Amino acid sequence: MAEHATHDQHAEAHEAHGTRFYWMVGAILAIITTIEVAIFLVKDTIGHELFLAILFILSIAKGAGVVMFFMHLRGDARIFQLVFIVPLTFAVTMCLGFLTIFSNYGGIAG
Amino acid sequence: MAIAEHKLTSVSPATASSGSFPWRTWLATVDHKKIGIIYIVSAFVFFMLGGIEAMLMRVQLGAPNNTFLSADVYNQLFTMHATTMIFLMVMPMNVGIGNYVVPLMIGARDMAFPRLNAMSIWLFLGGGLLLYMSFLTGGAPNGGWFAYAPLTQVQYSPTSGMDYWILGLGLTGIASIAGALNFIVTVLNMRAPGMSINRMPLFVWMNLVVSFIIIFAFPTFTVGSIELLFDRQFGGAFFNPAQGGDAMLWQHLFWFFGHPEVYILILPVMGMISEILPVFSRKPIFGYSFVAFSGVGIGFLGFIVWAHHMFGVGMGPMANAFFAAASMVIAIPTGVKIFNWIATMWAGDVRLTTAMLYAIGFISMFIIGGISGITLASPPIDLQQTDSYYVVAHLHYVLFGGSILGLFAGAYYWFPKMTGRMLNERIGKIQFWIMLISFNVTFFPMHIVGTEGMPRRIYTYEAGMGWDLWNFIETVGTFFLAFSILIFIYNVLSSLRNGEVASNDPWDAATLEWTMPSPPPSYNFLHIPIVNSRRPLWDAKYPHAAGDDHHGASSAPSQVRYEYTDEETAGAKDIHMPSLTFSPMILSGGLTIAALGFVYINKDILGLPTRVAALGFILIGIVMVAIAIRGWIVDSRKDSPYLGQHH
Amino acid sequence: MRKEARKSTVPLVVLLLSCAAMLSGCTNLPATTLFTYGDHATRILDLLMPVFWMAVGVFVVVQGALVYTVIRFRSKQANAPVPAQIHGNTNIEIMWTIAPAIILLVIAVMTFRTQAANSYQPPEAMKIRAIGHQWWFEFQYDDGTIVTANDLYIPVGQSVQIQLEAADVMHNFWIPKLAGKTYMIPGKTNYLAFKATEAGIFRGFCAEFCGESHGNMHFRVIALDAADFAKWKTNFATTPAAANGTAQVLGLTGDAARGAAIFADAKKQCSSCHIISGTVAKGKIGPNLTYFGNRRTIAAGMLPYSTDNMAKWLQDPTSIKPGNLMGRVIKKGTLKDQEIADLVAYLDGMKFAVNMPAEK
Amino acid sequence: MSATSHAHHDEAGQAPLVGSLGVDSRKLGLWAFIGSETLFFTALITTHLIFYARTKAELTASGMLAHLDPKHFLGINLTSVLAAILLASSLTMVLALAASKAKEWQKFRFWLLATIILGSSFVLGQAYEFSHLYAEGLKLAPQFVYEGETVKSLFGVTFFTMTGFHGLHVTLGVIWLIAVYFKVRKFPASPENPMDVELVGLYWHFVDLVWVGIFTLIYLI
Ligand code: HEA
Ligand code: HEA
Ligand code: HEC
Ligand code: CUA
Ligand SMILES: [Cu+2]
Repeated sequence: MAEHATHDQHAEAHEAHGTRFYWMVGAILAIITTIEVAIFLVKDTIGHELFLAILFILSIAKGAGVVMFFMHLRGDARIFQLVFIVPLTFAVTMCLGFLTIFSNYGGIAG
Repeated sequence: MAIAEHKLTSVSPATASSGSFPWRTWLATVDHKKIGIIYIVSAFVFFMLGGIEAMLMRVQLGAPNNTFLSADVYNQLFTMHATTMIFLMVMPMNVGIGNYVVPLMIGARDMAFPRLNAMSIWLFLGGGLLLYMSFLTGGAPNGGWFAYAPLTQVQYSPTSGMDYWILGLGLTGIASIAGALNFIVTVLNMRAPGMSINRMPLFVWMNLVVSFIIIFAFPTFTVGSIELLFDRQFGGAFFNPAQGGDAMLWQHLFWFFGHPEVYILILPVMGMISEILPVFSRKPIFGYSFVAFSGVGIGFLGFIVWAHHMFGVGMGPMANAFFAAASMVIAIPTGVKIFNWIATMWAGDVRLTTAMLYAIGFISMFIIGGISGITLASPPIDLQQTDSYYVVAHLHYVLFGGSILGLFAGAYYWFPKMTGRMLNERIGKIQFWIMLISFNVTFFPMHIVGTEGMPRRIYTYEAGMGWDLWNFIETVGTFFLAFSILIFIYNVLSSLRNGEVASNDPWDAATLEWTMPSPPPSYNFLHIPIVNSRRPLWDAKYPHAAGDDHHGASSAPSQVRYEYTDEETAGAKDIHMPSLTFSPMILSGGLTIAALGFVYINKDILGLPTRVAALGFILIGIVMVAIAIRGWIVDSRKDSPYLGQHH
Repeated sequence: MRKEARKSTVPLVVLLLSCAAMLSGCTNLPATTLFTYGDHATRILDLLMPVFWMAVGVFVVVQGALVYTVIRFRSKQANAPVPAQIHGNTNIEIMWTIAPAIILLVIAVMTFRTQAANSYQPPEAMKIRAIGHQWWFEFQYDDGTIVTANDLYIPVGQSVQIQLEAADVMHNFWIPKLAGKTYMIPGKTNYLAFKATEAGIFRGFCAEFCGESHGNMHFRVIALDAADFAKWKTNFATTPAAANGTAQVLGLTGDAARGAAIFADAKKQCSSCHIISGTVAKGKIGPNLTYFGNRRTIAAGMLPYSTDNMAKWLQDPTSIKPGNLMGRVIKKGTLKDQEIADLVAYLDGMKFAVNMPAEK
Repeated sequence: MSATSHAHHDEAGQAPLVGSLGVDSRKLGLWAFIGSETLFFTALITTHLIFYARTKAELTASGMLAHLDPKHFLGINLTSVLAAILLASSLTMVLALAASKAKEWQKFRFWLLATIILGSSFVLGQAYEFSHLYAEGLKLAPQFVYEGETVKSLFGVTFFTMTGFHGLHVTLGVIWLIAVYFKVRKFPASPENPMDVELVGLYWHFVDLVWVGIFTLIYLI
C-alpha cells in the first residue's frame, strides 16, 4: 500500500489531462455507444453470440473509459483502485454465482 | 455513568459544565469517545432485552408441552432475540468499542467524519427503537432472523411486524455503512506519523477489515429487504412463488450478506483478543502479519461460502461441494489465529487478570464452535444437523462463547480507560467462572438434543423424546448466565462509584491509548505522537527489551508522552475540535419518522386515514432531513479553515 | 495450586458433559440420528463418525495446548522479568497452516464420496410425491390416485424417491432415522431418494420454520415389508365401504352413518376442505381423510390417534393446534357433541387391517 | 460530510487536506461508498437478469416470444438518447472539474450548469419513459399486458425497481450538483472548491457508469 504517497503526484496526473483529452474520450465513448446501438439494430444478421461478444467488449470498454479517465482512477492513488476493484470483483462473483445457481435448478440436496 | 461524565468534564475544556447531567454535550456531541459510550450503553440495554427474550424462551422450553408462551409469542421472541443480539447488541457493541479505541490507538484526535459518526449512533438508535415499537403495535416480527420467503410475504405474515423489521434494520444498516466508511477513512487516513499499516494494532486491523466487509455485504441485504418491502406493500412479487417470484432468491441475497455478517460479529472481537493476550503475556503478538492477513483472508473467503446455509434446498451436489470446500478452507486462517494466540502466551509471563481469563475463555469456547462449524460445512452431515438444535449450539458457541466472552474481555480491559476507574478484579473473576460454566451448561446440551432430532424454532415438544432433561438443564443454566450478567452490572455500577482510580496505563500495555489520561481529554493527544514501532508505549517503557523488535520497527524510538506540564495543558485550548451540533440527530430522527411512515404507507388498518398519516410522517421526515442537511452544511463551514470564522 | 485446580474445571465440565452425551448417544431415542434404519442416514452416520473423532482429536490437541500453556506459563511472581520478546517464526506458521489443511482435505474427500452416494437417484425407485402444507404433510402415490396425509407408508428394502413440493411456504422434510433433510419449496421441486432397511414406524418432522404451528408439524413413516406394503396399497385403493357401526365417545354413542351424512353436509363444510374417496367430499384445503381410521396420529402428530383425541380435535381445533386453517371455520361449539360423536364413529370406522410394525 | 480534524493537525491550525495515506479523506470515503453502491446495483441488476431469463425461457417455450418479448416495450430510440445525454453530462462534468482546477470560474459555471441541465433532462426523460411504459401495460405488478395479452412475468417489477433506484440516484446527484454550484458561487475563493467539484463529479460518473451497465444488460441484450 502506498504509504504517504505525495499528493502532488496525483495532482499532476490530473493536470496531465487537458480539456482536449476529455473531449477525445467523450467522443470515443459516444462512438462506442453509437456502435452498440447500431449492432443492436442489425443483431439478427450477425448472430446472437457475436452480438453478445461485441456488446460486452464495447460496454466494458465504455465503462473502463469512464472509470479510468473521467473518474481518473488510472494514475490516482492505489487505495482508490483497491476500494473500487475489490467490490467490483465481489459484485461480478455474486452476479455470475447467482446466474449459475439459478440456471441449473438442481432439485437434489447432497 | 455519573462518574465517567464527571471525569470527562473535569479534563475537557470543551465540555466544562457543572450541576445537572449535561444533556447537551451528550446529545449534540461529535466526540468519538462520547459516541462510543452511547453505543456501548445502548447496546448493553439491547443485550438485556435480547437476554430477557431468551430467558422467556428458555422457560417455555424447560419442560415438554409447556404452555407458558403461545406459539405466536414464542415465534416473535426468537425472531427478536436473534435480531436484537446480532444487529442491536454485538454489532453496535463492536462499533462502540471501536469508536472509542481506534482513534486513540492510531494517534488521531477524532474519527474522520465526526458528524457522520454522530449520525450513525442516532440512526442506529432510531432503527432499534423502531424495531421495538413493533411490540406495541400489534405484533413483533415473527419470521425468524433470516426472514425466509415466502413466510414473510404479507399473506402469511399479515401483521406489520415484518415491515418494522425491514425498515428498522434498514436504518441500522445505513448507520452501519456510514460507520464503516468512517472507520475506513479514519484508519487509512488519520494515522499518526510513523503509524504505518504494518504497525497498526491488530484491533485496528480487524476494524478495517470488518468495515470493508460491512460496506460490501450490506448492500445485498438492503436490496433484498427493499424487494421484500415492495412485495409486502407495493405489489411486487420478488419472493412470492405463487405469482412468479422465487423464494430461493431471498435466501441467496440474504446469505450473501448473512455469512459475511457473522465475521462482522467475530473479527473485531478477535482483534481485541489479539491486543489483550500480548499485554497480559508481556510479549508481542506471535506472527503479527499472519494474524493480520488471516483476518483479511477470512474476510475474502467469507464472501464465497454463503450457500452453506442452504445445503438442503436442492442446489445440486456440485454447488454444495463448492460451498462446502470453501467453508472448510476458512478453518485454515482461523486456525492460524488460534495457534498464534497460544504461541503468544507460550513462554510468556501470563497474568490471569479478568480480561485475560475472558480472552482465554474466548479461545477455548470458540474452538468448540469452530469445530462444530466444520461438521456443518460437510453437506451430508449438515443435512442431519441443519435446522436442528445442533445449529443453535454452534451459533451460540461462536456468538456467545466467541463474541460475547471476547467483548467482556474488552470491557474489563478498556473500562479503566473509558471511565477512569478499575473494575473489581475479584468480582470479575467470580463472574467469569460462573459465566463460563453456566454458558456450557446452557448450550452444550444443545449439541446433544440436536443430534437426537430436536428441530429448532419449535415452541414446544412432546414428552418422551429424550429431550426433556437436557432442555431443563439448559433452562437452569440460563438463569445462572443471567446471574453472572447481574454480577457484571453490579461490578460496573459499584466500580464507577468507588472503584480504584485508574492510572494512564494500569495494565502495562503497549499501545497509544494507554499514554493518555484515563479517560482521555476531548482532543485525545496534546501532541500527536510519532510512532516508530508496533508497540510505541512498550518501547518507550522498556527500551532494552525493545532492542530485538526489528519487526516493523525502525531504529529511532517512538515519541510518545504522557506527562505534560500545566503550561502545555493550557495550550490545549488552541486545539480546534468540531463544535456541538444537533443536525445529525435531527437527520436521523427524520429518517426514523419517515421509516415509520413507510411501515404504514400501504396498510388497510383504518383505511384512508392511516395512509394519510403515513404520508404525513414521510413528509415530516423529509423536511427534517432537509433542515438537518442545511444545518449540517452550515455547521461544517464553521469548522472549515477556509469558510468559517476564526477561532 | 488451588487456582490451578479451578482452572481445570473447564475441561472437567466439558468432559462430564461429553460423557453424558455419549451415554445418551447410546440410547435409541425416538428421533435420534445416531441409530439409523435407512441407507441415506446410515451413510451420513458413517461419515459423521470419523469426522467426529477427527474433531475430538483437534479439540483435544488445541484445547490441551491452550490449557497447558496457560498453566505452565502462568505468572509465578509479581515482578517477574520481562520474558524474551519473540515475534514469530515463519516455519512454525507454515506448519500450522498446512496441518489443518491436510485434515480438512481428508474430511472434504470423504464428504464428496458420501455426497455422491446420497444424491444418486436410482431410476427404479418407487416415486412418492410429498407436499408440505401449513402445517401437515400430503402424500401421493401412483400419480395422485392414492392420496393420504401425515402417515407415509413405504416398502422396506426398496428405494423410494420422494418428490418434495410445498403448497404455501417452505417446509423441511426430515426423518432422522432414515434420511437427512430436504426442503419443500414452493415453486421448486426437490428429490430425495432413500431405502428403509428394516420395518418400523419412524418419526418425521418439518424442520424449517413455517409459521405459527411449525412446532406441531410432524409425521410418521411406516415402513412395511414388501408384501404388507402391497396389501396396504391395494386396500387403500379400494373405495371405503358404506359407513356403519358406532363408537363411544364424550359419553355418547356416535353413529357412523349419521356421521357420514354430517360430513357430506355442505353446511357443515367438512366436505369443502377434505376428500374422502367415494363420497361427495372433494375439498382440497385439508388432509385427505380416506381411511382415516388407519392414522397413527391426529393433525400431523399433535395427538396420538384415539377416538377421544379425535373428539377433542373436532371440539376446538385451534386450542389443539394454534393457527390452523380448520380452526377458522370449526370453532368451539360449531359442532354439537352428538355430531362430533357421529363424525368420530364415521372416521374411526373407515379402516382396514395393517400388519403394523413396532415404533423404532 | 466534512473532515475537520486530521492526523497532521499542525500547529498553525491549518487543516491539510491530505492524511496519512496521502489522499483526501472525503474522496477516500466517497470511493469506498461507490464500491458499496457497486454491489447495491449489481444485486438489483442480478435480480432483474434472473427473472428476465426465466420470462424469456417461458415465452420461448410457449411460442409467444416472437411477438411478446418483454424487450418490445423498451424503445431503443428513447433509451439511446438517454444514454447519450448521461454520457454527455459525464463529459461536461469532467470539463467543469478541469475548469475549477484551472480556476476558470466562468467556464466552470457554464459546464456545471450544462451538467445540471443534462442530468435533469435524463430524469425527465426517464419519467416520460416510465409513464409511457405504464400506459402500454407494464406495471409494478407480477404480470404485464402486451397488445391485449396478459403475460405472467416479473419483468415490470424488476425493471421499475432497478431503473427507479438508478433514477433516484441521478436525482440526488442533480441536487448535489446544484448545491455545489451555489457553494462555489458563494465562496469562490475557497481552496476546497476543486475537491468539492471532484467529489460530486465522482458520484456523477459512477451513476453514469451504472447506466452503462443497465443500458447494455437490460436494453440491448
Ligand atoms: C461469530 C459467528 C460465526 C462464526 C465465526 C462462524 C464460523 C463458522 N461457521 Fe457458522 N454460523 C453462525 C455464526 C458463525 N459461524 C450462525 C449465527 C449460524 C446460524 C445462522 C442461522 O441459521 O440462524 C451459523 C451456521 C453455520 C452453518 C449452516 C448450518 C445450517 O444452518 O445448516 C454452517 C455450515 O457450513 C457454518 C459453518 C461455519 C464454519 C465452517 C465456520 C468457520 O469459520 C469456523 C472456523 C474455526 C475453526 C475450525 C476453529 C479453529 C481452527 C482450528 C483450531 C484449526 C484446526 C481445525 C480443523 C482442522 C478443523 N455455520
Ligand atoms: C450474539 C448473539 C446471541 C446471543 C448473545 C444469544 C444469547 C442467548 N440465546 Fe440465542 N440466538 C441467537 C443469537 C444469540 N443468542 C440467534 C442468531 C438465534 C437464532 C434465531 C432464529 O432461529 O431465528 C438464537 C436462538 C436461540 C434459541 C433457539 C430458539 C429456537 O430455535 O426455537 C435459544 C433457545 O434456547 C436461545 C437462547 C439463548 C440464551 C439462553 C442466551 C443467553 O446467553 C442470554 C444471556 C443474557 C441474559 C440472560 C441477559 C441478562 C438479563 C438479565 C440479567 C435480566 C435481568 C435484568 C433486568 C430485569 C433489568 N437462542
Ligand atoms: C377451512 C377448512 C376446513 C374445514 C371446513 C374442515 N377442516 Fe378438517 N382440517 C383442515 C385442515 C387445514 C387440517 C389440517 C390441520 C393441521 O394438521 O394443521 C384439518 C385436519 C382435520 C383432521 C385431522 C387430519 C389428520 O390428518 O390428522 C380431521 C379428522 C378433520 N380435519 C376433520 C374435519 C371435519 C370432521 C370437519 C367438518 C366438521 C372439518 N375437518 C372441517 C381444514 C378444514
Ligand atoms: Cu412446516 Cu415447519
Ligand atoms: Cu455461514
